[in-house]
Amino acid sequence: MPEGVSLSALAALPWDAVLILLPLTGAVAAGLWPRSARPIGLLVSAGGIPILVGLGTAVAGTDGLHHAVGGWGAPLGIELRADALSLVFLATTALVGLGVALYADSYFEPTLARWFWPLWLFLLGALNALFLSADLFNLYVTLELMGLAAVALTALGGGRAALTGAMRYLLATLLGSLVYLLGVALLYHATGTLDFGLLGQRLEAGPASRTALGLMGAGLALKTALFPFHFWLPPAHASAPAPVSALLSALVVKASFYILVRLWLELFAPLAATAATGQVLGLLGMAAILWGSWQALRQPRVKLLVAYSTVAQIGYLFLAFPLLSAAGLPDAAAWRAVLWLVLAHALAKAAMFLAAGNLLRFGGHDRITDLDCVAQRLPLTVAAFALAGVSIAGLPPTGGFIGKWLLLEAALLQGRWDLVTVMLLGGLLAAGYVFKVVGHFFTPAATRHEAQRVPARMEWTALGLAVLALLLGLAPGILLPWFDSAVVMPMAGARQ
Amino acid sequence: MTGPDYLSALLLLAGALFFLAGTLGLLRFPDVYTRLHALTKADNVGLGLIVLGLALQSGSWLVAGKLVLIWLLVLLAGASVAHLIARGARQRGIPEWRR
Amino acid sequence: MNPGNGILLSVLASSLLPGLVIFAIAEHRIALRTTLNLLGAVVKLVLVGWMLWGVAHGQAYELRLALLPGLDFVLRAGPLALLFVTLSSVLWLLTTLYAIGYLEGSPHRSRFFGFFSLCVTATVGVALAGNLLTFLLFYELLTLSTYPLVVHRATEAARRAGQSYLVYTLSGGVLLLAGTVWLYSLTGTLEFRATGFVQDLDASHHGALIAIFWLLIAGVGVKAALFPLHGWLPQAMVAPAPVSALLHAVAVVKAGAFGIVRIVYEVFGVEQAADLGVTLPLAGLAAFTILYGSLRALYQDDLKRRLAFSTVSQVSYIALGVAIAGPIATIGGLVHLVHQGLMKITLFFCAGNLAETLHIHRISEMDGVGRRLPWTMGAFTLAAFGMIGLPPVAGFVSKWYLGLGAMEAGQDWVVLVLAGSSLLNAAYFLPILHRAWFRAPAGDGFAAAGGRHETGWLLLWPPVITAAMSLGAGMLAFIPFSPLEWVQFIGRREFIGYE
Amino acid sequence: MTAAFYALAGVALVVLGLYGLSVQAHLLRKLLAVNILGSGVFLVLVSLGGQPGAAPDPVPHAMVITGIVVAVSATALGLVLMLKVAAASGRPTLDDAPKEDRCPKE
Amino acid sequence: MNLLQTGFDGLLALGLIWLAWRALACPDLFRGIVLFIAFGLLMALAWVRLEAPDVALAEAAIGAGLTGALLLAALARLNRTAAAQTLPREAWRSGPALLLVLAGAGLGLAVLSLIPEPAGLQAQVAAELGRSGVSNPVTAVLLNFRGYDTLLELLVLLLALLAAWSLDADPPRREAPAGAVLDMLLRLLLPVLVLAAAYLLWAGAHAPGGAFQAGAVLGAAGVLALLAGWRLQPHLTGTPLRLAVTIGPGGFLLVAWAFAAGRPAAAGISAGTRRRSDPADRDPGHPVHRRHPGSAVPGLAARRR
Repeated sequence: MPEGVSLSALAALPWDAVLILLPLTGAVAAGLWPRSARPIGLLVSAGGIPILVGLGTAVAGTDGLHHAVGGWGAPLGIELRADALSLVFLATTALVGLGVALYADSYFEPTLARWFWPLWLFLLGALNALFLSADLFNLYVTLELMGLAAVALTALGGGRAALTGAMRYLLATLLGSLVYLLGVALLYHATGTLDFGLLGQRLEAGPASRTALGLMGAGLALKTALFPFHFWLPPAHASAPAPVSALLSALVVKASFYILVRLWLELFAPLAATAATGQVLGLLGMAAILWGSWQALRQPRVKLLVAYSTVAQIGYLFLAFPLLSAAGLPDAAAWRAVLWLVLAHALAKAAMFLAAGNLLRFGGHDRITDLDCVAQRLPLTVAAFALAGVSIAGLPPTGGFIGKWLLLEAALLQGRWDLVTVMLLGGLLAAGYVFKVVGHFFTPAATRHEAQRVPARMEWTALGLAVLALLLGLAPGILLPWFDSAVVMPMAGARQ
Repeated sequence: MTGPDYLSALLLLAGALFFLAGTLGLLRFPDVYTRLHALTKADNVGLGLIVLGLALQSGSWLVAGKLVLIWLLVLLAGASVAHLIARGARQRGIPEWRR
Repeated sequence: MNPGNGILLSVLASSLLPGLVIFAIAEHRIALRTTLNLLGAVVKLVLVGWMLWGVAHGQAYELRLALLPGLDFVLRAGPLALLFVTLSSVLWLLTTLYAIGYLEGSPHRSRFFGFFSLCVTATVGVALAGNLLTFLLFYELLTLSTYPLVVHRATEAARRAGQSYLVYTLSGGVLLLAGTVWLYSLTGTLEFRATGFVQDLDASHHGALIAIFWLLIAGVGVKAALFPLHGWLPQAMVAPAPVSALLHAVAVVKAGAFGIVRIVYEVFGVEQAADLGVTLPLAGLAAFTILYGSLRALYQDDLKRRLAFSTVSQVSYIALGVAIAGPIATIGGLVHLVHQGLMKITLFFCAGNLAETLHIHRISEMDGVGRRLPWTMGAFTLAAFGMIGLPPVAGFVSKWYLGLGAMEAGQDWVVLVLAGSSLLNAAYFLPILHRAWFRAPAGDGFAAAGGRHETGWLLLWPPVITAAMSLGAGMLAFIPFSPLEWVQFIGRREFIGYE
Repeated sequence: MTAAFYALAGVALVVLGLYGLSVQAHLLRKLLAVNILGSGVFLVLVSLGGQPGAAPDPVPHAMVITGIVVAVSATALGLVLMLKVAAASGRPTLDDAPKEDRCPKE
Repeated sequence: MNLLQTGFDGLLALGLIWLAWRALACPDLFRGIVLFIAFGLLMALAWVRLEAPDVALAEAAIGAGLTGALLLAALARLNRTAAAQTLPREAWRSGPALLLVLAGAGLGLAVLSLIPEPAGLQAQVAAELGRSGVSNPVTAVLLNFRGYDTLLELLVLLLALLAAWSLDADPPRREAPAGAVLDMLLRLLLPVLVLAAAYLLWAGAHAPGGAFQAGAVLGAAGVLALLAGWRLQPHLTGTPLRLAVTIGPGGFLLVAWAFAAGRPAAAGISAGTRRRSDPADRDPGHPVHRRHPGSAVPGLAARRR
């Protein structure tokens, strides 16, 4: 980069294109030269952060950076859009991705690491592409790329549970994508375009758009493992290798939620007669919280417990759908809280799964009752799990608490007592299953196990992510303005 | 309908007849070998007649050449596939039909 | 950074930083850990003294950090806050000394002292909190930092006690959170104000305010061991003695009581609470808890469980004092917060000594203990007299003011409750004293041990000092900076109802 | 008029695919059902495009071609995974305990 | 005349549904797969009727041909390894069926409501066709206007292959040699297939055809070679094979890099607060993926194992 380039030219660089192309090129290169897969993987995972900062500076101040791929305009070509909302998810991906990459570097032995890096870079590229795309069909292709990469990563470990989990996950993700595509077909033929901006202007309430909302909602809810469709998540996330389950729970599940948020905020919320769908999603969210937490309490193994905790925490994200402001538009405060919870949950859940991975590597099993004086022998992992658990349960001083507080506030301002009680109950149940595990950290197991050494880097990355979740709670003042601008409201008074 | 149209209609009809015969053979014959025999013989000739009929309709030598090329390719593929199926059946020891 | 928040931050940091460093220290580095602990305690004491002097001369200390839009992280050192901070920092120093002696040679001390310091940070935070959100933040941090102390022994019994402790305290936390958010959605502010910040709400919110009051009281009542929510206290006795002392005399229980004081005085305001008609039921509940705790204490043979139930009843004195909406009763309640802390920590130190040196846990085994541990049992006796309310010791002062306040507020039945509970206190303390001093020691264990043999000085001096302090608080109640004087100063500064 | 036939056929295929995917136990049949579901969606996508007289709308065509290629790669991965599941669990189905009551009555 | 056509279409639609139902419902898996292949061919016919020749080609080559071959190969290996016994066919479950039929009815109504005047992008595509470098509208959309989709799609193919390799699927063992006839047929057919693929790729610019159809034909050639027992020499299965596999997507990505980084200033970034009201006023940015046809060979050897 010639030093003569001024900052403005630097900002004009197509950061969003770079953010997508770098991981994908890295993946192809890692596939081509397996021996150099590790350095490429680490480099690209780390490289994501500075690129993101560059994109952030470019987006700051504007209400969105539009990049017409291939120079063709919106209706014909595909538009990339980078605004505050996509940056929130991109930042989550970059942070958790870097942490998990460092962890995976010392988790996998060479034979598996050779495949982990290209598949992980494909997943990273797909996530970045998904968060930046503003075209419905392009989102379908990125969803597929992400889904296949996630399935391959889940099955990486081999073993019966991982393979059946991966198969169940593959079928669920294919079904979700195709139902989503059917919704896209209806929308395309109703409005004649696939671009978010134009769709926002042309979409009218009618049987076609309502059915499209139903289909896309169902497809994306299936991929986000919302309550009735969550059957595939626990076996897949619990049996996958630890870094992979961290990626799945923290990032992959959030990608389809991101699309649902985009659709809801920009296209469907202003339409008449969609409030009912919002209420249904809210109800399913509440059911997810209670059912997920209850199941998590009953699990005998740590990873299954953490996986069911994901099912419960996803329920929280759907509580913002029923909350509407006076004008019938989505309530900005509620959505700001949900976006905050997305970041806080991603960090905390990734730390929890990595810590669970350490426990598994240390004791050879993750049965909760047989944890053998782990508090003394793996202090960093125990600290990571406890800190992350506190954030998941939404107890102060962590990021989870801030998110829960904002959501409670938004719900109370609209007098939604059902949401408030379910949130509080969910927090209590979450504390229940977290401290069920933490309690067993201290006690000795009935039979003594010979312990395996856990590399220090694995413990430090888990603790690092957990501390990030804590810092999120200590200094929300800095980040909150960014989340305020992230809730992109459709033009006020959009057609009813 | 000029002269060549009549001729091509006739050829197409004959081709269709041959296909009918092949299909009848497929349904009626008792074992795999005889069915193979019926299919390859009748359908290839039928296809030849249809190709000729269409060539007349196409009115340009280039298209007619392509159609004949298609016919040759089907002949080649049909013959070798029939051989493979017969060989496969023989390896599995399927007996021939004896009255 | 004006001087105000500099001091406040350093008061918190004086126990937080050593705590974090101690976590990292290897187990065998005893000298470093001890110096860090004591250094932190001393620094905190000096800072608190400095602030006491400052506040006495009208200096205001406040720290405000942006946390949430419209809600800040506020630390404010008012006279009421300093009362609790002084108590906790003084007793933290003594408990640290005691813990160092008590845990001699036991494993995982770095982890213990790390959480020990975190716990005190949370207590100081609870005291200094300037609004209900900061209070909630430190209140939950207190729960999280005390849990590892309760399960420190790492036995199955400890784990189960820890689970029940969490069930109670986290449920309380959730209720407190619910009340706080609901209140915030109604009032739009959570800043503590001398006469409460709820008056400007119109009458239509009365039902909501009453519900919020009971949510908040239930939330803090768990830690203050009010009647239905006290179950965790006796079970937490499985923890080591310094932890029981810290939980019962200094940190957790007092945080709950302090929470009740904050809610009644600085959230609702005494008049508003009286208008809502919630103070009387609160007083009734407190009175019932006093009697219930004393009754249950009668039947406990295990010394620490008896002291635990005694705490359940004693803390409700503070709640009672607060619930009787008179200024004198308030003084009685607030001063009891300090006195009960001093007396109860002495009792637990002595119980710890008995367990540590003579391995005596049950009252039935305490025959003739007075002859073998004269100094420890002397302190125990002094504190027991205080608890019963005999004149020279501090307990009498607070009961006197409580009775006076009740009479002045026209709540005569309270005097009956006070008298009854004093009798019950006598009923469960005097047999212990009798058995300790007037019974010959059972078996020949005593002779073999060669007559009197006291515990090490580390375990002996803290109870003696706290016993002396509770005696001093009683006899020298009139000198400036004594607990009573300071409480009257609070009365003058914070509550207009007091001339 | 022809568009209506194929659109409704597409819808029928979607329903068939969903039924096959949810009811069949054998993984190969589930993958077949996914392919049929995909074909149904593509049929709906293309058959709605363009009036009979005017030129057909190329964008759905491009989308369907992309969809077919994605479907074949997903099927390929599904098949490899099915083989590994069958090898690992000795049975080409997802549920562990074979359900006895599955055998048809006739 | 159109009565005959509508009759034919109706018949074809019903035939599709019936074939799909039989493919799913018949107890014998092998027959199910053969029916599925027939279903694929009928689908190709349906695409022709819907005036989508490119899609018909793709369906025939990829949908029916390749998928059918994959399914048959998987079934063969499945029977060899584990579950020799065919599972009993599931009993008819009326519960889910009823639910799905209802959903289908709702879907059908929504689709029918769109039939009268579905909106589309024909006009825009026709307008920009001149500047797209090809005359076949579908190829224009596929490789130029929505070239970014195609890039991702190629990567999906490469990803599926890497995933299959990562599951260390054991390479197909050398079955009994297929005999001289297939060998001879293959020696004749392979050059023809490669030639046909090249022609399809070249023809894609102005007539139905294009990159994916050409790739599918080559893939079919690869499958035939495998069936005939041909295997890559050992020294070729290392890096050269991986190179052959990643050359396609890699090339596409390099083109993307070249244009993305090449002219950042003139890049089509409409940074700044302007929300794009209509496409016309944006400056024509750099064509990220303008490629003259035939340069980036699609995942040619993607399926050649």
